[in-house]
Amino acid sequence: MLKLNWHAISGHLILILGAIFMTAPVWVAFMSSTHSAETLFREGLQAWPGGHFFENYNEVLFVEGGVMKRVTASMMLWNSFILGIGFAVGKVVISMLAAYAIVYFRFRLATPLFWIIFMTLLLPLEVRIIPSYEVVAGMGLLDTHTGLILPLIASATGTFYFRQFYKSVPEELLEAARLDGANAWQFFIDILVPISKTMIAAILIIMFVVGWNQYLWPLIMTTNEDNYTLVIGIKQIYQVLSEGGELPQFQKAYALTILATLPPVIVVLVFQSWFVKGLVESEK
Amino acid sequence: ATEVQWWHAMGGRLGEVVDEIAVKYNESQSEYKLVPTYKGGYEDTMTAGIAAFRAKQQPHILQIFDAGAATIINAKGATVPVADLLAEHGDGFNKEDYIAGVRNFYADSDGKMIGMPFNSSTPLLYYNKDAFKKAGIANPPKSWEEFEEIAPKLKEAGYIALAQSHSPWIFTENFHSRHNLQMATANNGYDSTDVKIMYNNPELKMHWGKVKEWLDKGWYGYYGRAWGDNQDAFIQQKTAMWLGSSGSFGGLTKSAEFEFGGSFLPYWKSIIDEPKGTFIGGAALFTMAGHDDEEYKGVADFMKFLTSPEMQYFWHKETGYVPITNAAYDLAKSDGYYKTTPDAEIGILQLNQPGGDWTKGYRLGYYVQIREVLYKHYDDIFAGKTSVDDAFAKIEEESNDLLERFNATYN
Amino acid sequence: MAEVKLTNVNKVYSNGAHAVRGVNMEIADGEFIVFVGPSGCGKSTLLRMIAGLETVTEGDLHIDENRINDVSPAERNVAMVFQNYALYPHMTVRGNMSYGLKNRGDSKEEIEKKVIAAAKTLHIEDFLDRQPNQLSGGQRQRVAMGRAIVRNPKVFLFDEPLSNLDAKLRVQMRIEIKKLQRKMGVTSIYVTHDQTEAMTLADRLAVINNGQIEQMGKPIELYKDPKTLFVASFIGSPQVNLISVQYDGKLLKSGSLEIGGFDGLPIAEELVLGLRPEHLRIDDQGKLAMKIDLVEQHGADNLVYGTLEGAKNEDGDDLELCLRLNQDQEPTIGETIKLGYDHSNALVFNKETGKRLI
Amino acid sequence: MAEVKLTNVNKVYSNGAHAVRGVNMEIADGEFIVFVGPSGCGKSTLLRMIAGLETVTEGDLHIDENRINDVSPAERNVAMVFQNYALYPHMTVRGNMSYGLKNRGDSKEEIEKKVIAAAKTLHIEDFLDRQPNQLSGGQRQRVAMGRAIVRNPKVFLFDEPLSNLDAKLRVQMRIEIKKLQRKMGVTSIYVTHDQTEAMTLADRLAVINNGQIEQMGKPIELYKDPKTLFVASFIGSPQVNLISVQYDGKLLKSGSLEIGGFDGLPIAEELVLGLRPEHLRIDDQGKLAMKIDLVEQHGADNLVYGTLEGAKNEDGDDLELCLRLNQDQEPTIGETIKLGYDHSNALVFNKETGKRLI
Amino acid sequence: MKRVQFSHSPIPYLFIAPQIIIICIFFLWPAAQAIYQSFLLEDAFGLSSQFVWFKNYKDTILNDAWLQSAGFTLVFSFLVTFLSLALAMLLAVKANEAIQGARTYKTLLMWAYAIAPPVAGLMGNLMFNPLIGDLYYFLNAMGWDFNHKLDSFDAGFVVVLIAVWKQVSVNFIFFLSGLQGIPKSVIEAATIDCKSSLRRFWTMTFPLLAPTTFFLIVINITYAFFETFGIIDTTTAGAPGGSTSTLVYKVYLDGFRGSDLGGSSAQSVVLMLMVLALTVIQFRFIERKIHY
Ligand SMILES: Nc1ncnc2c1ncn2[C@@H]1O[C@H](COP(=O)(O)OP(=O)(O)OP(=O)(O)O)[C@@H](O)[C@H]1O
Ligand SMILES: Nc1ncnc2c1ncn2[C@@H]1O[C@H](COP(=O)(O)OP(=O)(O)OP(=O)(O)O)[C@@H](O)[C@H]1O
Ligand SMILES: O=P(O)(O)OC[C@H](O)CO
Ligand SMILES: [Mg+2]
Ligand SMILES: [Mg+2]
Repeated sequence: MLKLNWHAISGHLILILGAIFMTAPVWVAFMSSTHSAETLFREGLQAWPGGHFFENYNEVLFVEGGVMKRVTASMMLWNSFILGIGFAVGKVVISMLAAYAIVYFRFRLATPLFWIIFMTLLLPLEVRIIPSYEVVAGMGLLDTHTGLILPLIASATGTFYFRQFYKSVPEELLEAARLDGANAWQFFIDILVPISKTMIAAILIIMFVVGWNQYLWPLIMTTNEDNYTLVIGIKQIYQVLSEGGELPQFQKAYALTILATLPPVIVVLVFQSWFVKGLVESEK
Repeated sequence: ATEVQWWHAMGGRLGEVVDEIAVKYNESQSEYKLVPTYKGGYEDTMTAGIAAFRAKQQPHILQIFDAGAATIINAKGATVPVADLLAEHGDGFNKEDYIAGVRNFYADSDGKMIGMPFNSSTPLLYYNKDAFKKAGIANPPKSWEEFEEIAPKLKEAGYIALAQSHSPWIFTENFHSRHNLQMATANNGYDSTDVKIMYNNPELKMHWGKVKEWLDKGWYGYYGRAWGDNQDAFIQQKTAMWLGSSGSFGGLTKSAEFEFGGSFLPYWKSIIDEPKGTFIGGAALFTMAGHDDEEYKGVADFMKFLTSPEMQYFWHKETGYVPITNAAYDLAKSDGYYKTTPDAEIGILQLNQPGGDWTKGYRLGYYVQIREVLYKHYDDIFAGKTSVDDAFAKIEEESNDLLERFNATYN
Repeated sequence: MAEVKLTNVNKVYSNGAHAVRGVNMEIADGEFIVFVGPSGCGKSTLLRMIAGLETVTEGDLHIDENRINDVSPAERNVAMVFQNYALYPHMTVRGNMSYGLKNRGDSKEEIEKKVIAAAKTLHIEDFLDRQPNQLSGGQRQRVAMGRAIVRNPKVFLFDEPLSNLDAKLRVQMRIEIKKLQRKMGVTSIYVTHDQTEAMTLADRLAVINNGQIEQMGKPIELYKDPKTLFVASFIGSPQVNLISVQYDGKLLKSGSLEIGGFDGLPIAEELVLGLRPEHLRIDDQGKLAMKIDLVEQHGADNLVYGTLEGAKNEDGDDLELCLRLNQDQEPTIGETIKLGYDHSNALVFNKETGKRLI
Repeated sequence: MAEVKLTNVNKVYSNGAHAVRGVNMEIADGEFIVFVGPSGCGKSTLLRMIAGLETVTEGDLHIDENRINDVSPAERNVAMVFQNYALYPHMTVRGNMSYGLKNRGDSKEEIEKKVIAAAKTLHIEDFLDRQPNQLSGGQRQRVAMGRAIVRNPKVFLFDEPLSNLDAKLRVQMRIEIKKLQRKMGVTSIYVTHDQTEAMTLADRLAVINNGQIEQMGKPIELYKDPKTLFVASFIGSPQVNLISVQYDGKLLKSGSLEIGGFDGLPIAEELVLGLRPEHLRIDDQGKLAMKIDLVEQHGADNLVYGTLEGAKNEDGDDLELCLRLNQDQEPTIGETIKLGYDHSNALVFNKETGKRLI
Repeated sequence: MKRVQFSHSPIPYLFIAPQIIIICIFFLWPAAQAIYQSFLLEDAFGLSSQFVWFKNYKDTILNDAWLQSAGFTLVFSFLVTFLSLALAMLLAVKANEAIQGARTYKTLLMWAYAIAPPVAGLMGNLMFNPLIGDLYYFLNAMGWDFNHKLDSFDAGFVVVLIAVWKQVSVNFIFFLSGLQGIPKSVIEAATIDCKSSLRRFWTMTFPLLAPTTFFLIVINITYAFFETFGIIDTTTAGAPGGSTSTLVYKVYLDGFRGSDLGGSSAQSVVLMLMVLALTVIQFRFIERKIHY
């Protein structure tokens, strides 16, 4: 009995240490974001709340020049949001359609097309980023949401998620629907889409996070400050910090960090079970 | 109004001043609208500008820093030389209007100015007067020999004597200028892209041997590559002296909570008796090709505004970058600015110190990467991973490889 | 209500598997036909061809007068109940039942009327607005049935519709299906590999083996008068006892065992004697001696397992025998008893061809 | 070989579910005990407490003289066979069987000897180097058995070990398990909800309901002499026919139906009359009249379903009755027949308490 | 592929078209460009170029800087993969065992999934900032002469730590679901067969998690190769002396910072080949070997 307890206690200890390890940095970031620049500069990071919460966040969120020259964090939040949602929705729609074709149809080009789609999984955007930039520029899509989102959608991860999921849909459902007189489009809309609901939600969440967290591509392809996302804001504030010149605005950096972290974290936590299910099932 | 896009690398306090300039300009007239955009550091801005040019989305004005000069000036057709721009679309251009120190750095081999040297800086020694007082030292060191004398005192007073924010710029490029040493063959690269680096010389190696020695003795602090890493250490009074840019002046006045002063960049008496001037750092504004005349008119109009004595004086006062025209310098003098703030003049005085054969500047391709090479090996020297001799042998080899590639690219 | 006719139907899958081999069958209007056979014998394939879910490689399918080989599944006017029910999980019971009707353009009121009627018949009126995952296995089964009958099809097709249910529910639903089919009189084809279901449901039973119909007829006919060894061993539970024997012109012999009373059998060929457990009885005069290993008391009757003395099975072990007694006969384990049987019930097969001889 | 004793055993799960309520039981050395009962009644919980996989909330467990409440599962010297076999998927059959022995430090040769011996007994010598996913369901079942017997445990525990097999294999494995247990003489506890398995395997059968033992005894005893309505309806297949009745001092009445011949029953209370299908017989003098709905021919015997005239079930529908006849009695559907029964076989229960009265 | 499929008609092409079009325009074409570019020596502004065959490969792959970067990438990937897997496995096993507070633990351990690598990088950067960083002081106070701006080991420590921190959550989620996928009864059977819980872990849990582990190894290597870009860019930017520059980061440095398109394209192509090899290994070796 005693032995069993020790086992449980050591388990809890490990878990608590792990939880601290995973949360402490964000906690410190949050607390530090509520202090003044001077306090941080003189006394270092802060573990407890300070009195500058409203001031710092207000400045970062709403005051022009608070972080960037013109764009405020609230604007960047909006841009990140658009990127996250646009990316997620675009990806889900396109990959659902493609996966449907792959799983439910026999057609001549199926195999080559499948391989083309598969190939996209192999090469991350990073290694073809310059030509991608030129293609987008050539289409006049720089600084547009379309130009930001489409190249990211080109990778077919979503297609594979849905392919995997469709394959697990019982065959009899299609058979029943055919006996019920449904054609290909009806089956897709009436049956497949509704039963994919949780999967769609899960992938939307995952993709939202992925989109929100995009870094290099938006950094390179947005030239207009008004289109900056929060993650780019992070990069820029980091840049300013490392250039020095005046009292480093650590508190703003932290406030921005928290703002960039909060929405995806909330989404993941609120939809935790879907998210985990989607992540795990789709990757397998 | 016609929009004029200006991509720059002026963050922090500098960025605020840029914005003020834009506001002033836009208020001064209604025909053109100047839109400044911060694109990150110098490297980021150059990257963004190049990418945009390839995508035919280039801004009208692009700020390119010293290390990128070879890349943009050698790319014939990428820019409209500022001399031509002002001659064609503005009121004409006269090189003599500009102070001597800035005329050549961004000019082609014929001496024609390609970029407008907007923010011209030069490395300066900043020192913490309180610290000096505490250590009982009256004056900042003029030479490195003097530095070696006072460093132990500062150490005793609880300070690391010195930090420095840009080893390639300050401890390499300007080292050559100050001591009138040749940096590269082919007239420091001005005459040809077929060029070899000459950093593997005894003087520079001696200097780095010393720096490493200082580091080990606790006289020298190294807080990282980033400009701010070292500047912050000075602001936090960990170091008593800091080698930075004259362009840091404005920021320091705002952030330092102690009295500080400025002084010339020290030199080795053992190398040269009378030090030469340094060459400008910072960056220049390049007018990108591929826009229409109406827009160029706007660019020219803005350039004129920017180089007006009033604006230059404003810029100089707010940031510490030197005024680039004689008229502006005169205005500052006559306004009595240097009476109240004598340190602000040090940069321009240093630039105007007598020149030598090797103080005009340099023109080296892939120099951004060459600076990476320098950083890498200097880091290794600091870390004790390599000897100074080996490091410079490597620097020579790797830099020459890069120069060879650059030469191959442009021929 | 319809007749179904299969003429020389063949199915070869794209991977080359020849799943159905020349099946001919005529199903009368209102008949309840069961396909039974071991796994992989082609039962589902046959059914799915009739449904239109698989193409017919060769041969003709007719419903009434119409050749339906090339008619789309939805237009064949058949309804199918699947093993896993294949209910649309996101639709309510009502939605499930009306989907097919909607697709063929029935009016709203009409659909509602039909759904309600079917739901009443199946006692699922109360669940009409639930989703399948809120229903028990048995209820789901009913909904699947409801979805089929609401369309008022000419033919019902069932593919092992009860195999996901537990034993008790299976018995109950089996009886309900039978009653329902009786009431509605719709021609039905039912696939199963459960021989109890097969026996009890079928008007006529088709035993399928390796893509072919081994024998087709009334269940009790197949039980009493199997044409092949395969049918005999497939039908009947507990399974028929099989004894490998040879005929010497007078006696059937297996090891030291000698059984008389058979005439006109081929001599010196490998034969199989089949004796059903329920046809054996304890008989002190009996020619078979069994050593008792195990007695299972099932309540109403007892199954006695043991080894037949003298005879060996194909592995050379003692031949196992099963005997059914009623509940008050309980022989002791280890004892050896004599068994008798009625000659008229004995079955003899050619081992090679599997054909029944007697 | 061991005796197992449970004294006032209780289990309350952390969520508050009181799964086992004061169970007392003594199991003799070598006995084969079966726990049977509806889903969720606590069978598995009880078994798992004996195995050590669940803690005991209250009460004592003994194996022989030792109180094992706090002994770790590995040291209780029990072996368990799980419903899904729980084979270690990454080990070969040999690995699966030797894992426990290795852990307790047996020598290599010893392990090999024991494994080979067990494999021989179970006819799985040929698969020793395969992994579980290369085996059929029946083979996996054997390996699970092998893993249990190789440890030579004091007690065998089985939790529905056959329910993943198909009907035929289930019968076969059931018989093998029984024989094996007979041979090895190891005390065994077997959980199932299949009443055929329960009846045929058990030396003694414990019918569990709602965490308590409803009745325990020999299977045939429980069949013939159930103490409660629950036991009566749980044991026997097809299920016992139950008729809700009231006693007026002379007759049992249900609707217009009147049945005599019972004495000493409480008057005006709700009673239930239980008649097993096999105890009913066609009898022109019989007091029960049944209208036939369905006849199922199972081969050896026929089950006849119909409605009992006069009586109603609780929903107000006609009361359904089942009657077992042998294969040559086949009444026609729609006909009404008279049924008789033997009074000595009739069961009467108090509806409220479920207690058997006669 | 489904047993029953809709047969050929233009419909499937319509469904798959959007994806294929996007892939062609935004993937295939740029990828082909990258390959083509790797054979060109071109000035930064794209005003002149010459076809030089493998010069770019020769110049940029076979030199110290690239080899150093490759070496670092390998060590870094190994450490990040190993450490984050080990840590996540430990935590997942414990969280799976925990009865009380399991949900809270799980939430706290998985939420970092949502944090962007550069955001994690910035956070780490500040934690290690010599001016304000608690960790910087802590490590120095512990007697470790820690200076990640100067010492490549210390710098490596920082990026590995942050990269591991960021990745633990993902691995944790997968391990947890992997653990939940192990039939409870198998673990129970092992409980009867084996007394020591540690031994049970190594003989049961660990091998049964192998498929998850191998899957995660691939995911983690890919992560370490590519997704840590944002972390490196916001912490060390490759310093000191390029010692913390991964191959992707070097592609970016040379191509973007250094305007050497041909050279960085050549490096990209080599990277593509490496990823390809990784994928082949995943498919050939792992998928086949470990599947229960
Ligand atoms: N889509 C298919 N492609 C190729 N072969 C198939 C396909 N479907 C079934 N088969 C093969 O055809 C044969 C008959 O299969 P079928 O499904 O009709 O058997 P079944 O009698 O229904 O078996 P079960 O009782 O297991 O359901 C089998 O050998 C099977 O492997
Ligand atoms: N781990 C658990 N936590 C809480 N309640 C449980 C747990 N396991 C079982 N129960 C509850 O205890 C009761 C008995 O469960 P148990 O598994 O013993 O039933 P069973 O008789 O084996 O049923 P089945 O035939 O379905 O296997 C049920 O009500 C069940 O919901
Ligand atoms: O910081 P600045 O603007 O003085 O520039 C310094 C160096 O010239 C950068 O290359
Ligand atoms: Mg089938
Ligand atoms: Mg159970």
